[in-house]
Amino acid sequence: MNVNVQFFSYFKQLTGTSATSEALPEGATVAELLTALAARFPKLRGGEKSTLVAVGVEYAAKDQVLREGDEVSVFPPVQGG
Amino acid sequence: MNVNVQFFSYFKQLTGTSATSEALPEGATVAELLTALAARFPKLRGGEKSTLVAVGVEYAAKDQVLREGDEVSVFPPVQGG
Amino acid sequence: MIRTLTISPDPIDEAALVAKRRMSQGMGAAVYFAGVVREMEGERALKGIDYEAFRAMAEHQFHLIFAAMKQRWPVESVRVVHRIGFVQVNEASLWVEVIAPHRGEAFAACQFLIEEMKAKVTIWKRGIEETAA
Amino acid sequence: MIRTLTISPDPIDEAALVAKRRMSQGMGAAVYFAGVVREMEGERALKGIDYEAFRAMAEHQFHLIFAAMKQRWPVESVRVVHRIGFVQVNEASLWVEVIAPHRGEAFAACQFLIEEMKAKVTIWKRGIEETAA
Repeated sequence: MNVNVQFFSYFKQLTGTSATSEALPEGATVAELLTALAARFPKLRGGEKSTLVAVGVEYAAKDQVLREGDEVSVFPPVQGG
Repeated sequence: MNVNVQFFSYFKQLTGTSATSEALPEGATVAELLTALAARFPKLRGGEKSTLVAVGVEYAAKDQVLREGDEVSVFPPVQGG
Repeated sequence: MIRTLTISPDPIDEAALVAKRRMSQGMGAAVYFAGVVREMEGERALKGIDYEAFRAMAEHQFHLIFAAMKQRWPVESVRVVHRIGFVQVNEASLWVEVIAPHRGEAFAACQFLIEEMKAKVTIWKRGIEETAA
Repeated sequence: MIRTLTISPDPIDEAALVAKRRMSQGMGAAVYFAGVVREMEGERALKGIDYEAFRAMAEHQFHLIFAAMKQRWPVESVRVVHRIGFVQVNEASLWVEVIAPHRGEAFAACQFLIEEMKAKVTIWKRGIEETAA
């Protein structure tokens, strides 16, 4: 299956892109997506603990199972205000 | 000695006046002034615990010694805001 | 610390006060409080509140509170306006602005000021009932 | 509870926002917070901050926070304005108004909103240095 991924804040600089898509096995979790992304974008490695993930407009836990066509957002801690 | 006394808030209604003066023995304290005022203005009696006193613009404790000509203010708890 | 205190019967023009804000480039937080007269006090319907002040002492006590704020927080500026006389329901009787480098300081100092004011500043209120002449 | 949220690159006209306040006769407290861009961030002199938002999620997360406020406090109205894009030093990036019956509720709800926002709302900042082009 494929999921769409967008990056925010300095994750766009680390990856060199604002959006990509990732092919994953059925039943893959957010954690597996992050592992796949870290393989493609080595500068993302090491920051996993402070990496936040959303599916659509909701925060997603690392064990959340992804589905075909999910719109996933990957970003560092937020800093509004 | 004489001290000048002004009342605020509903103490003006209780005493029927906004200001008076009181003759006291030399060395009299705030507590003694309040006793003298309660004798003259019976409606002040019973409220001593929540009665606040200032000399000039500073709060005064009940054992503060008064002096000739002091400007004393006597009032219930404040309620600004 | 800049201290601006106004005790006055005039209506409080909050928009104009906000428009006059001055804060230096090191300041990151401005906290405001507007205290507004409510319709009900206990079971009584009010048309407003009449505020009486022992003004010289009220000013002195406000300045003692400002001095205590300066001791505790890096506040750059405090502005306080308190109305006296009759204040109609739905109008502000108190307006406070506190400017500090950070949010936590500004909120803490603003709340401290209001709490100390309610304990020490010589202002009293008297509810004016709806049915009064 | 009335909820008004604006996420926009336009400067925040605080005086105009205050002038538009609506509060019912049962409300006694209005608390405001203005977050202003500071000159220094760490050791760097800034000319401003660039704010980026994942807007759809930011709006959704703000509304979740508003719903949590409504659960906890009798807030009548909350208004939030957050700027995005470049915000110059000494200009406001965030403005919040909370209206409640009493002071304690309004202060608590306002601080809750800001703290939750800083944890959950998808907005990021990037300091723009004084020397940058």
